[in-house]
Parts: sequence; C-alpha cells; structure tokens
Amino acid sequence: MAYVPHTPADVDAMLTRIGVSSLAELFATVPAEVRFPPIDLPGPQSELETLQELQALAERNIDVTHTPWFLGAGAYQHWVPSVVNHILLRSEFYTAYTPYQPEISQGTLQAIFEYQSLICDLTGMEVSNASHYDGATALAEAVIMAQSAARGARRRVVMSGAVHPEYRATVRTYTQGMALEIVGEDDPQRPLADLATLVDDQTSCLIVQSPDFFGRIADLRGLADIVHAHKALFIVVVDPISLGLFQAPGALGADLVVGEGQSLGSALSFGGPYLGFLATRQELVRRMAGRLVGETIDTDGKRGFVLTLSTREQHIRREKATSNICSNEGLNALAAAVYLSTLGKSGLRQVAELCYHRAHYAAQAIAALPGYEVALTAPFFDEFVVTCPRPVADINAALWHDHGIIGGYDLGQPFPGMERQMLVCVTEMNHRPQIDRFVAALQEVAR
Amino acid sequence: MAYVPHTPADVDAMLTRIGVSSLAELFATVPAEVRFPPIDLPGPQSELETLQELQALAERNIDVTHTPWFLGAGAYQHWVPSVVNHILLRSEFYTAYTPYQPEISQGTLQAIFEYQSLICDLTGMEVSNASHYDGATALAEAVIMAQSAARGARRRVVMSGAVHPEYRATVRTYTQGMALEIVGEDDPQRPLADLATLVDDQTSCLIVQSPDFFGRIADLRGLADIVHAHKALFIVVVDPISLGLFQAPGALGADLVVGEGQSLGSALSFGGPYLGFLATRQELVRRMAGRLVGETIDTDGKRGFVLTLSTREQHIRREKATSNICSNEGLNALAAAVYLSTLGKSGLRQVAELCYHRAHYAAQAIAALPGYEVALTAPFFDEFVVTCPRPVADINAALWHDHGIIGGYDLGQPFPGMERQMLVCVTEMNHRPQIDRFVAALQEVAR
Amino acid sequence: MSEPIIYELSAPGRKGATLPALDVPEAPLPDQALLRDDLPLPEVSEVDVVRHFVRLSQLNYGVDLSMYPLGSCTMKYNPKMNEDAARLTGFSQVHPYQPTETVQGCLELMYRLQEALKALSGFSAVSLQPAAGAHGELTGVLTIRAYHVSRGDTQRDLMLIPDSAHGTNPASTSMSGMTMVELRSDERGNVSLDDLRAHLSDRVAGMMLTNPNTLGLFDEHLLEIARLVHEAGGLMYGDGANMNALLGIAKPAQLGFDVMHFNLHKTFSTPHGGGGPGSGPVGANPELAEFLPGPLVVRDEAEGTFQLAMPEHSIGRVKSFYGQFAVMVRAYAYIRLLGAAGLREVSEMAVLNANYLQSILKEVLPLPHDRPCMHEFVLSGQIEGAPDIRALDISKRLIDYGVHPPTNYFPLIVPEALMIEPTETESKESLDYFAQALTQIVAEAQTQPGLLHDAPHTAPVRRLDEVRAARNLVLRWQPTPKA
Amino acid sequence: MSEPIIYELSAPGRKGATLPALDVPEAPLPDQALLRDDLPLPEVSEVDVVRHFVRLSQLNYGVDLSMYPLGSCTMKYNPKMNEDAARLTGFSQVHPYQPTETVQGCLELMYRLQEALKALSGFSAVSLQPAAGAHGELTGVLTIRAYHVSRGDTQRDLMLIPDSAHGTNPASTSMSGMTMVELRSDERGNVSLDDLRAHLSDRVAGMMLTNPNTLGLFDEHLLEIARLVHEAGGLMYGDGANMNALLGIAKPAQLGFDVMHFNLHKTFSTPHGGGGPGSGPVGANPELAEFLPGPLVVRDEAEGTFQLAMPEHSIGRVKSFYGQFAVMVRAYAYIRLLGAAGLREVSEMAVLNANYLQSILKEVLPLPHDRPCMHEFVLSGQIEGAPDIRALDISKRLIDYGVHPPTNYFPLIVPEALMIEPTETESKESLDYFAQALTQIVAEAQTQPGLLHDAPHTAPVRRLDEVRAARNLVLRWQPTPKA
Ligand SMILES: Cc1ncc(COP(=O)(O)O)c(C=O)c1O
Ligand SMILES: Cc1ncc(COP(=O)(O)O)c(C=O)c1O
Repeated sequence: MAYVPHTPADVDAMLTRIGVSSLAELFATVPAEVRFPPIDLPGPQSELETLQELQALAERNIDVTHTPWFLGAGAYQHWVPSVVNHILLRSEFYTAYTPYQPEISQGTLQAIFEYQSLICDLTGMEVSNASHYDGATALAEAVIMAQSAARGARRRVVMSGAVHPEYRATVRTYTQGMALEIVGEDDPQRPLADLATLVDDQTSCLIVQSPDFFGRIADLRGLADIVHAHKALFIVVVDPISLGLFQAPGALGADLVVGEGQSLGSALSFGGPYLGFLATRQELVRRMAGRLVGETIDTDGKRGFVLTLSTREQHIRREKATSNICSNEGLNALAAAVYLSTLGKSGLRQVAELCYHRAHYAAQAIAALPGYEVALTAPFFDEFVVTCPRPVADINAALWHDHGIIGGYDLGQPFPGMERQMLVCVTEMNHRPQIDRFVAALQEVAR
Repeated sequence: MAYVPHTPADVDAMLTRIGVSSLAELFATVPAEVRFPPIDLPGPQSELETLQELQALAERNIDVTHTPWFLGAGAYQHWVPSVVNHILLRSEFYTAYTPYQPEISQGTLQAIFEYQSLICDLTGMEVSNASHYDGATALAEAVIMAQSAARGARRRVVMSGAVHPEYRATVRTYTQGMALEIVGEDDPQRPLADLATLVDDQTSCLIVQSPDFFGRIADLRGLADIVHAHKALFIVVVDPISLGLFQAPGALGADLVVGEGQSLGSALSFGGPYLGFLATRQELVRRMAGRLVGETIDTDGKRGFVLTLSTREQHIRREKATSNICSNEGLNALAAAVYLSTLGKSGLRQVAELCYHRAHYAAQAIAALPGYEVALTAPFFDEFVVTCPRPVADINAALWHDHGIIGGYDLGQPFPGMERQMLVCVTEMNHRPQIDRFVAALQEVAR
Repeated sequence: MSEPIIYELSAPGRKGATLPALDVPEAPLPDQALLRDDLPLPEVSEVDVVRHFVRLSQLNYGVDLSMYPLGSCTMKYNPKMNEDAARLTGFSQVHPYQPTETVQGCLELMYRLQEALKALSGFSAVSLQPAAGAHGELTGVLTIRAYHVSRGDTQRDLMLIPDSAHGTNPASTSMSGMTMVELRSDERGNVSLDDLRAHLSDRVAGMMLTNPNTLGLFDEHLLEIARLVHEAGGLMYGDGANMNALLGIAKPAQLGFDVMHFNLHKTFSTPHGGGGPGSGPVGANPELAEFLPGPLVVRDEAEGTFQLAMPEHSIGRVKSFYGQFAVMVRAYAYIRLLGAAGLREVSEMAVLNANYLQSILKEVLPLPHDRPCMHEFVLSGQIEGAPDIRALDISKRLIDYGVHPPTNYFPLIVPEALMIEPTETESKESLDYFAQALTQIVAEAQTQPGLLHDAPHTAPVRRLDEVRAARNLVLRWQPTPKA
Repeated sequence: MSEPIIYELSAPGRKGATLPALDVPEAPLPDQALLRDDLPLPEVSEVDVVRHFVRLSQLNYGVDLSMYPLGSCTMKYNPKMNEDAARLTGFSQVHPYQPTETVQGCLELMYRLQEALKALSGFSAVSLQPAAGAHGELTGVLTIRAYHVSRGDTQRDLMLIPDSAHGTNPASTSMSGMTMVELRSDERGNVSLDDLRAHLSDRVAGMMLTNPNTLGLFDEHLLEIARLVHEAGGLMYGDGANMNALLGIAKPAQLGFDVMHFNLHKTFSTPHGGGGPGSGPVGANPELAEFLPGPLVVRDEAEGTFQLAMPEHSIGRVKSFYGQFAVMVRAYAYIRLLGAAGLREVSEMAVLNANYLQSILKEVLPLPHDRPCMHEFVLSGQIEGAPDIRALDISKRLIDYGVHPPTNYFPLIVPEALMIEPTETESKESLDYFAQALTQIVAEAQTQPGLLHDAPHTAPVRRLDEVRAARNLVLRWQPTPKA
C-alpha cells in the first residue's frame, strides 16, 4: 500500500515482538460492537489516476490567469515572484512542525522573526506576532485583546460598517459568548468622525478599515486621540499592499493593526490558506494572541531565535491563555517574508503605484460611460464602487457569458439595496488593454 | 536591472578601486570599430510580462496531458512520479556545476554513482558512465569506442536498418571524418541472422536495436558469438522500460548497451534534454567516453565519491581523449536515479507489463478493423506497425482534426514507400477507454 | 557562520524584482498627509533572497530529512503528489467570490471531502471552514453552546475537560464564554469515572475528550462516559487530533461523540508548514448540524451542480471565505489515493509502530501507563542513576543522533513526559534506529551526563537561552544606531 | 552519519510507487527466453526515496548557497522564473514528432531564440541542435571540414589551437578526423603571432580560438589573427564559452569569427544541473550556414507559421530531435526579460566584478598576466614562504570559508592556476568577502600550512583519496557477498 513501508516480514516480526498474533488484536480496547466498521469510500487508486482526477476537477474551474479579472473584496490577484514558490517548496520548511525544538528550527524561527520585523515596518507598529488564520480572525483576536486590555470591564465595541462584512461576521461569531455590545455597523457610509462619537467609557475599542470595504482611503487623523481619551484601543484593518503608498497606521496612533496578508505572496486558492497579521504596541505584547519569535543567544554566545512569551499561550496558561490559537499560518508568513524581501522598498511602492494609477485610469474611463457612475471624490487605492445601469448580477452574467470577463464584486450580496453597486478592483495584474476591454464590455452590457 | 546586484555607489567604488573612470574604459582592448554595436533586441521587460508571454507561447502547443496520444518512435510518454520533479527542484542539485570539488559535491557524486549502478543492473552490464546527450549520441560514441578498441584498424561498421533513423544519421555525422564503411542499413526488414553475415574481420562492431524502431523484440541469442568470433564488439540499443520485462542485453553477450533514458523520469519537452546511457564490460572501461564516478574514502576513512579515470578525458588527454564530451546530462541522470529508485523492482516490471498488455490489446483491436493490418506474429513490446487503408498523413490529419487524437508515427517520413505504415505506441498512460476511442476513430477515418 | 537577518543584507538602491512599466497616465496622488514618506523595507537582489532562504531552510529539520516522532502532531510523510495537486492553476488561481458556475471543480472537491470525512467518522454533516485544530474546537464548543441556547438551556456553562487534555481545549472553552472543569485521570490513564460522576449536573454543557487520549490510550470506559454525559444533558466534543489511530477502526459518531474536529494537517498528511496552515473541519451529528459554521457545500441533485449554503441556525462564519482550500486539496488527494482499505492500513500500521516501539522502550525508560497503546505512547524521562537529567536533556541529545525529539512535558500528568508518535510512514529500520539511539542516550545519562546537559552538539546552534529571550524581549530587527 | 547507497535501504517487498490496475485482458507473453527472470533494482518506499535524495542534496554546494567563482563556467544565478517557464505543461508535455501545426509555440520560441542569438553575435544562421559546448565544437569543426570538402579543398586537415585552449577543443578536432597544431601564447597572454605565422599553410582548415581567452584576456591582435588565418584559406572557430564578457560589447562575427558555439548554460543563465544538461547552439556566417546541422526553424512568411527545415548541405544531425528544448526555454526567458540593455549590463558588470577582484587579489597572489581582464582572471597559487602549498590546498581551504573554489590547473599555461570568474550576479559585498577569505588563507599558508593541507575541515567529508578511486575501481554498488 502507498506511503506505508512495512513489508509482510516486518509486520510479522513486529507483532511477535509486541506479543500479539494479529493486527486486529492491537485494537482490543475498541468496543467490539463498533470496531472495524465498513467505510463507504472507493478503493485505492494510483498516483497517476488520482492526479488526473484532480486535474480534471481543477479544469472545471475558470482561473485568473486565463481571464480578465476585476474582483477583489478581500482577496486579491497580485503578482507573486517565482522565487516565492521555490522557497515554499523547500521541504525543510514545509515538512517541519511548529519550531518547538529551536536548535533544529532556526530556519523557521529566523524567517518568522524577519516576518515580524517586516510587518512592523510595513504597519509602523512595534510588535507583530507570527500570524493568524486570516484577516477576519486576526480582527476577532484584536477585539478580544482589547477586551482583555480593559480587563473585561468594557462591553462596547464600536465597529465601522465599512469593515469587510465577513470580518464583522467573524468578530460576532468569536465573541458570541462574551456578552458584548457591538455598535456602529448599521450604516457603512457613516463618516468616521460620526462613528467616533459612539466611543464612550464603556468602549474597549474602535475598529475602522482603510482602504475600507468600498475601497476608500480613510483619513484616520484625529481618531486615535478621541479613542485614547476614552482609554479605549484604536484598531485599524489595512490592506498591506496599500501601505506601499499610504501612511502606516502606526504613525496615526493605531494600537492594533490587523489585516489580510494573502496579497503578500499567497495564492488566491479559492479563499485559503491566507495570512492574518496582527501588530501592536510594545506595552500590549503580553496580551497578544499567537506565537512570537524572539532573539536570544546559544551557550556559545551565538545569535539564535526561539519561541518566546509562551506563558501567554495555551500550553502553559490553558484556560487563561490570551487565545486558543496553536497552529497558525507559518508557511504563508514565510511566503510574506520572501515576498516583502524580494519586492523590497522600491518594489512594493511600485506595485502600489501600478495599482493606484491603473485603478484610477479604469475609474475615470468607467465614469465616462453612459449609465455608469463612479464617485471620484474620495481618495481610493485599487478598488472603487461603480453604480451600474442594471443589477450587478445581470451585468456580471453578461460580462462572463458574452465577453469572458469576470466583473467586480456585487455589493448587493452583503448589502441589500446595493444591487446596482459593483466593487471594481484593478491591480498591477490588469494591464491597460485588459482595462480597455473591460470598459468596452461594460458599455456593451449596459443594457 | 534584474539579476545584477550593483548599486550606483557600488559601481563607483569599484571603478575607483580598479583605477578607471568609466565602465567603457574596461573594454579598451575591444577594437573600437566594432565596440558597443547596436543589438536588435527588444527592451527589458518584467518577470510578470515575460512569464505571461511564455505562457501564451506554451498554450499555442497541444500537450500530451490533454489529448489521447499514440506517438512514440524514440520519445515516450510515461508516468513520472511527483517525487522526481521535487528532487530536481532541490537547487543544491541543479545549481551545481560538474562535481570538480568532490568534498562539497557528494550529493551529485553519490546520485550519479547510484545512477551508474542502476543502469548496470537494468542492462545487465558491468560499468555505466555518467550519461550522454541522448540515445543517438550515446550510440555514436559507442561506435567510436569500438573503433578505438580495434585500434583504428577496422573500418567496417555493421548497423541494422531497424535502428532508429535519427540514431543512424547521428552515427554518420559523428564519424564523417573517420573514413568508415557503414553497411547493413539498406533493408530495415533484414533478419538479424542475415545481418550478422556482414560481420567480417574488418568489422569493429555490429549494432542492433531491440525493441527495434518498428517495435519488434529482437531475438539476440547467438549474435554475440558470431560477432566475437570476428573479435568485433556487439552493440545493442535498448528501450530501458522494456527491460522491466525483457531479457537484459548483458545476459545475451552484448559488449556495449546504449539507449535513450528519457523514459526514466525526463519530460518529453519537445525532444530534449534527454539522457543517453552507455554501459559496457569492465575491460572496456578505459576506452569509455564520458564521466565516471568511483567510490573511495576520505582521510578519516569514510566512504565518499569522486570523478575518476579522468585520464581518459579531454582535460588531461586533450586530443587523445576517448571523447570530447564534457557537460553531459547530469540532471536527467539524477531524474533516472530517482525514477528507478521509486519504481523499483516491482514498479518497473508493472509499468512494462501495463505497456505490454495494453499495446497488445490495442494491436488486436486494430487488427480486427476492416482495412487495417497488424503483423501480430513477431513479439513486440509497446509499439507496433499498422498498415492503414490510406496514407498515414491523411489518417493522422483526420484523427487530429475530427477526433482530437494524436495518431502514431508516420513511417513514410524516414522510409519512402512506407506511407501507409503507422507506428503506434501504447504505454501505461493510455488507459482502455482511450484505446477504445482511438480504435473507433481509426475505423471512422478509414476512408 | 550564522545567517544574517535579511535587513543586514540590504544596500540602498538594490532591487529584487522587476515590474511592468506604467502603461496608463499617472493619476494625481491624494493629500500628502495620507501618504507615507518612508518604507523601511530591505533592499536586496533576487539572488540575495534565494540564498538567504535556502540557507535558512538548511538550518531546519523536517519530515523529509528523517523520523519526526513528535507526539500528538502526527508528523507523517507528506506525499509530493499533494503539493502538485494543490498548485494546479485551476485550484490555486481561483478567487473565492467567482460566480459559482465558474468554480464547480472547487466546490465538488469540497463536497467530496465533506462526504469522505462523514464516511470515516459517521457524522451527518461536516463544515470545512475551521482553519486548524484549535479553531475547530472553538467552532465545536460554540456549536454546543448554540444548541443549548436554542433549547433555552441557557444555564449550561460548564465544560468538562480531563487533566490529560491539550491546552487548546481549556483555552477554546474560555473563548466561548464557558468555564472549564478539570477531570482527573485514573491510574490506567482513563478518565476517572468517579470524578466525572461527581461533576455532572444541569450546568454541564458538555465534555471535551480526546480519544485515543494524549497518553495514546483508548479510554476503556468511553461508551460509558458518553452515556453519562448524555444522560446529564451534556454533549460530547471530540478532539480529533488523534484520529490517525481510528481510520477504518471506529467511527467517532458511533463512539458517542456529537461533534468533533479533524486535523487534515495530521491525520490526512497535509504538511504542517513549520506552524501551519492546518485545517480543522468539524463534523456533527444530526442535532448539531444546523448550528455549524458555513457556508457548506451542498449538491443540487436536480441540476447536478454544487452550491454554497449556510446551515439554518449557524453560529456564523468563523473566518472569511470557506476554509483552507489548498489544504483540502491535499487531504482529498490523500484520501482518494488510499481509499478505504489504504486508510485502514494507515491506522493499523500507525498503531503497530507505536506498540512495537513501546514494547522496546518500556525496558529503557519508565512507562507510567503500561498497557497496549494506540498510535502513540508516553514515557517518563526519569532515568535511574541520573537524577539531574530531564526529559529536555534527553530530547536535545536525540538531535545529535539525527532524529527529532518527542514532545516534551505534555501531557502534564506524566512527569518529564516524552510523548512518542512514530506514525505509520516510519519503517521498522527507522524505529529500531530510534530505539537504539534512546537506549544509548540512557546509558550516556548514567555515565556521561554532561553529554546530555550540553546537547545538542551537532545542531546549527547550541542550546538556546529561552529565559533570556523572554526577559530581554527582542521581537524584531532594528538597525543598530550609528555611533 | 554518511548517507547509505539507495540499495542499502532496500527491503524485499517494499514499494515506492502505485500504478494503475491492468484494465485490459492479459496478452500471452512471448518465449520465456526473451524475458528476464530477475530485476535487481532496489525496493524502497516513497519516503525512503525522498529522504535519501533530500539528504544527498544537502551534501552539495550550488549557486543558490553562495558565490561559485569557477573560472570558465560562468556560474551565475539561475533565475527561478526560468524553471517555472520550462515546466509549463505546454512546453514540457509536448512530443517532438507531433504535427507542426500543434507545436507552433515551441517552434516560434526556437525561432525567436535563433534570432536573438543572431542579433547578439552577428551571425547569419544559428542551429540550436548541439547539446553542450563540446558538442557545438564538434559541430563547428565538422562544418568547417564540410566547407573545405565542398570546395574540393580536401587537403586541409590541420586545426590551429592555442596552448591556452580548453581540452575540448583538441578533443573535438580529433573526433572530426582532423589533427591539431598547438600554438604558443605570448607573455601578454595573446596568441603568439610569430607562432601563428609559422604554422599557416594550405593544410590549415582553421583555428579554434576562445576570446576572451581562458586567461580572461581579450586578444590584442584578434583582428590580425583572423586576417592571417583567412588569408591562408582557413576559417575561424570561436569557442563561445566566454561570451559573458561580450554581450552588447562586440559581435563575434564582426571580430572575425566564421562559426561559433554559444553556451546557454553559461552566458544565458540556464542551470548547469550538476553536470548538464547544457545547450551549445552554433552560429555561422553566410558561407557556412548551409552546412549547419538541422533541422532549423524557419518562418513561412506567407502563412506566418513556423516549420522545420534542413540546411541544404547540412553535415547531418548531431543528435536526435532538435536540441535541448527545455534549456532553450530558460535562455529565451532570460534574454527576453533583460532585453538589449540588460544583456549589455550583464557583461559590463561581469567585467567590472572580475577587474575589481583582480585589482585586490593581485596584491595577494601572483597575477602572471597583469593587465585589465575581461570577465575572469587567472592567479597563480604559488605563495611566497609556503613552498609546499599548492593551488589545490588553497581551494580546499576556501571551502572552509563557505565559498566554492576557483577552477584549478586550467589553463595549463599558468602554473598552479586559480581561475576566478565571479560573474555579474555577485555583489560587491560578496566579492569583498571572497577577497578577504583568500587573503586570510594566504596568511595561514605562511604560518599554519597544515590548516590548508588538511582542508577542508567543515565539509561533509574530508579530503578524498582520488588516487585510490582510480587504482581500485569501484564504479557501481554491489551487494556484499553473504559470509
Ligand atoms: C490533542 C491536540 N488538540 C488540539 C491541538 C491543536 O491543533 P492545532 O494546532 O491544529 O490548532 C493539538 C495540536 O498539537 C493537539 O495535539
Ligand atoms: C573554454 C571552454 N570551452 C569548452 C567547454 C566545454 O563546454 P561543455 O561543458 O558545455 O561541453 C568549456 C567548459 O567548461 C569551456 O570552459
């Protein structure tokens, strides 16, 4: 059988050594009435057949590389340099466990230390942990951290309705047993200054997103002061690619910066595995969820890295741990480290600029189409909302069936009433001819 | 610029150290009249654009994984286990040079030592070298070895016309300055016993192929005795996959066994890079072309491997070297070592059996079609000749355009007069439904 | 030579990537205050990046190098085929919000995986959304909570958890807003039935049980435990971390569990990635199915298509999108290749390997619970005649023998625990080597304890100072201020 | 721990692969005498294979680990993108005998590569068929021979080759049936014009010249040499191994060469693979083009399609099919990404790096030809005050410093040659480290020569006994006979 190295002679010798006469005897403690049940699964098949079957399934999907694409909304098509996958294929990395034995895990540990450093520099924060499952769970954990910082005494959470709907849903799921009052979500168009007025002395945190779910760059100036006046924490959700161009939230007084790191070298992969990042200020480090890698020295005085502050974690603190998170997204964090190292200072800025200028080019062209409207007043990064002459569902169906184009995100899905609003995403992967083709197609499908 | 790490400051500092004031000054010895010519090539472009351009080119080809396929004739579609490519992607292997510094090349050296061992076991020979460019050049080098064994005193080479036409052509190209007389090729159908009568005391070698170019398993018994009676060498060209089932030429008295090792884990890749293997008897080792890895010990007595007998090679022997070959097909030899290790004793036999039985199933079904003929009398492995009711060129065009099937090899190409003969190849990659579809399609395109 | 930090390789103006030229007019940038002035990322070339991370990789130990008997982690071989499958363009380059008609392949794969996990576990529904084991636990506990709440049973706020449990169980319970009650284990390594009975009440929401438990033992009273908890109105949560012992051996649903998480990154061979990504699907019985997080994949029998759907009373989503899809691809490939027979053989050989090793090693080190184990077992690293030697010293010395150490100090109920899980992909030769190494180390401990205290001797670094790391926190690289 | 031979891991009945079941009736097998009874291959599991070869890989040194200044080999960084490009299904899963209408993408790529090589070299035709540099030499020499024969100039059987030439040049000449005449180099490292003149005659078929030559020097009389050879009726063959110095700097055809091979595995960044595959396309001027081996790719301008065609008086094919296609894909990707400007920068930086290093190291070790070099230079490993130290000792000691040694004992005209080619992908920091290491080693040689004699100290094995390997030939693994 595949993947099992035992020869019949091995099995015999081993059974003899154990002192049993059959494999079945090893399972004597399993209640006889439920032992060895029939399993309704097909029989074994070869690697060749299995891979062919998977290939056939894969080819029943339409993939981004063969289709013009204007879909974002929390998962983005960005260029991933070839080096990233080559490093991910180093099996010393991907076949290792969490680095519990640091002396033989310096590769993982140093890479995560570098990841933490890169995330700090990108967000302008002081500390980053080793990752979360994704942006949504990173936000949920940030909210729990804020609860903990308030020693559980504050029950109000003020959250902008322009935070990604699935992130908001995840926060609600995570905190459903915590008796919180989450306010501010009702109107996604509410100005932030307005939202901030909801912050009071019962509030543990204010959560805003920039660029927000509708692509708008939020002006965060002044918000931190309001939040801090109430001794609450200021949580900002960001798109890491936008930070190639836009101000780091750390410079604007954020206490916690979280986001989805998929754009930093992880494939789209139909939604996962992605990478949640979470960065904060030094003084909150002991309340932080997740793993942390710290620098130290070995007995020869040589620099080395270890998992540290594990006293926060569930192995030691059990029910008092800052979080239950154990396995996280180590390999995606490695991808992000390789990605950010390869792109570097100038490369990330270039990517952000390409996104910015191409998105603005597209927005302007679409705004000029009869029947379509684009709000060009608020600053945006690589996504913007287009008001369409027909329901987005119809437009998208026509774009796909008649033009082979995958259109933008239908805002009517999460926001009843916005059925004619399309969230269009343009990145460095959409070159001008593709944008022109999209604009022309939009015109054609206008009715 | 890509791949060049120099910053402007680096360049300045380096020029200063060298004592020149500009990069151009470094090229003062290049005659001014031809220095810095314009190069008619497009400008630089990004990795993303380059890969997209290549992807677009690649997609203008029809590939084997998406089409039923019955083409062999010297390059074969066989299953390559996933492990092979994963090992080939280990960059310590593929970014190394020829292992001139054995202490830091034990990976390559031991792998090649294992490759040599595996080829010996497969062919039944005593010594294998580290590889040749491909099967054709391995044969050419074998012929030159036979010349050398005869100390240049014998000018006749007897070569079966059923040896792959491109191998025969390559032998002629290689030896065009050597004033040889190559005989026996005229009639590819000539029985081997007949062919052997051409061997005389002026003959350096007899060359036969099994399975031959037409797929027939040759009965080699008795040939070695005839050849050796004339003190000539017996050279056999083989398909390594067939050796999972069929007798090793070493057991039948061959002096040199050569062949194309592409089937052993190398991709089809439109014809290259492939893997020439060459194995011989111990007493001929000093006349052997190519690299050899040998076992030794280090100063601590630990086992290790080195390139050996380099006194045969051009670095030392220069114009008296056994061959000019320097870079060979190291990575393909590594692929073969991984392939043969993974398949192993039972796996290679299973592959050979699948080929054999499926090819015979196909042959029988085609033989039963009106208008088609298959010679089912001579034993064959995974290829056989089908006589078609129409020219193969027409049949193949119809198969492709009307049925999306790539048919067999048109024997009329190398053999004028055989325009209605198709060489059909069936391997473990062609499952029964695919064969049935092919047979049905053949019936339809019969006229 | 130790490897520099990537920032230490940086030089102003060096570039590692080439990007397309701007092909549209430049749009005006917004208010300068919204823009950043400095982006302090490293500046390195592509070759710097590759060499740096290749060299780092060589400082790591993985399953691809040798045996990795890290108890509770099921560090089996990760088939290479699965890596190829997950990287197929049709899987890797697909957006989660594409029209469902354009992602039928993804949805069908998820559906088939749901069905396969149901077939193996006996549960009636599976949600693939949770991202790891602990995430599955939180999901399961919230599901149990939602069930009780839906029935108005709102006073149920206690979760029973044995003292042998993994730390994530209590932590997940806390996150759900419930309170945990710790149950003692008995001397045979089972849950103490007396202690269980003593804690049952109408405040009990359920019990979290790992079976086989973290001692590698199948609880001898499992059916009885489930009966008692159910009688008290509680539900049974299964921590499926140890499912590698049970494939084709027993279905958790038939063992009394109501809801359980799977670890695709353990049982189903997906690589652990040096700390994730994992995947922790949750299965549930018919009463709990409607509370699972979604969306799940359902099949429209009439159309033969696959769609996403939210369970009726779902606790909500536990993350964005649908779960760790690329991990699911790998797990499905593994299940499909092995089939029912192959999966049963996996568990048989895993259990055979553990018992074989236990039979040898119990003569070398104390085995606190001396009875046939399942897929793993726990020794105590207390060596007669070597009082100063701790489990950690033994582990570090194993590194010098070229094998990865077992799990240390877990479960907490065994002093100086050495938790050994060989997995089925190790050969007899590999087990014999490990047993021999451990035997030799025990001898060394008695005669040359310094060898152990100073271990490892052959690793890329010597023993690292973890206390210093925690006291003097350095969690990121920073430029050394210019003097 | 040294790594066992794969056979030593074998156990009867162990399997590493799964294959499809037979789905057709079994056909009768032929005569037993045609079949083999035993197939003595190893029997190992998939995990055995992976671990074995991963561990072996870690015993190797490659460009991806650090600097590899192996002179004459142009061990530059191999871009990862190229590996991905070569593995695209549409390139890797294509059969050479498919109908040309189904392989237009492959043919167009080859065509574009032919054109690019022509643009860079000034030649009028390029054959992509040769598989490596030496293969290109044989091709070129046979082409020259065919040219003379076609003109009835059959007495031309001598090939002039400088004493600095690579060993493949004389060996290729012999294989072509011609005889080589060795020419001396002068004290500036040029071909001695006097010696050249002395050997010119109507028996001269041509001259094989490497330029820049293997000392890394551009011959100061190159145009004069070509003129003299041409006047004598001979042709100029260029060994293009050192083309990395000339991209955008000079076109070989304009330097007087009539035919030349390129090394895609040197100049154009395709990985050397631990000993191949390489690729050695040959370019030729208009008079020689018709003799090139084929098929070449031609463009049907009317149809816009690409076809294969044999040159009119081709010497024939030099291998099966069309050359090392997957290597061509990598080289084309490299050329396309860099473009004309990028390629020129490659040569500029390669030459800058070599001169920079030479300027430092000539103060450390003797530089026999002290003038500005091109992409490489040759030191003599003779250290004052350390008479017992040989170039090899210096090289082995470099291993302890973590860098790959230079080429040793080539070219033959420099005693104790250390031939250093940094390539353009090394940074200044990397060169400075190398220079520092070599400086330190020279100091060690004078004070602690034993350190060098016993080197390497940190490699996976100590210095290996090459004499023993050649005397006591063990070229394959064989089972140790059972006692
Ligand atoms: C018994 C047990 N439960 C839960 C977990 C947590 O699983 P994960 O790391 O996937 O979150 C582990 C992980 O080691 C475990 O061993
Ligand atoms: C100058 C020179 N010529 C020819 C060759 C032979 O090239 P190949 O190894 O590609 O056959 C080499 C290889 O190192 C070389 O350096």
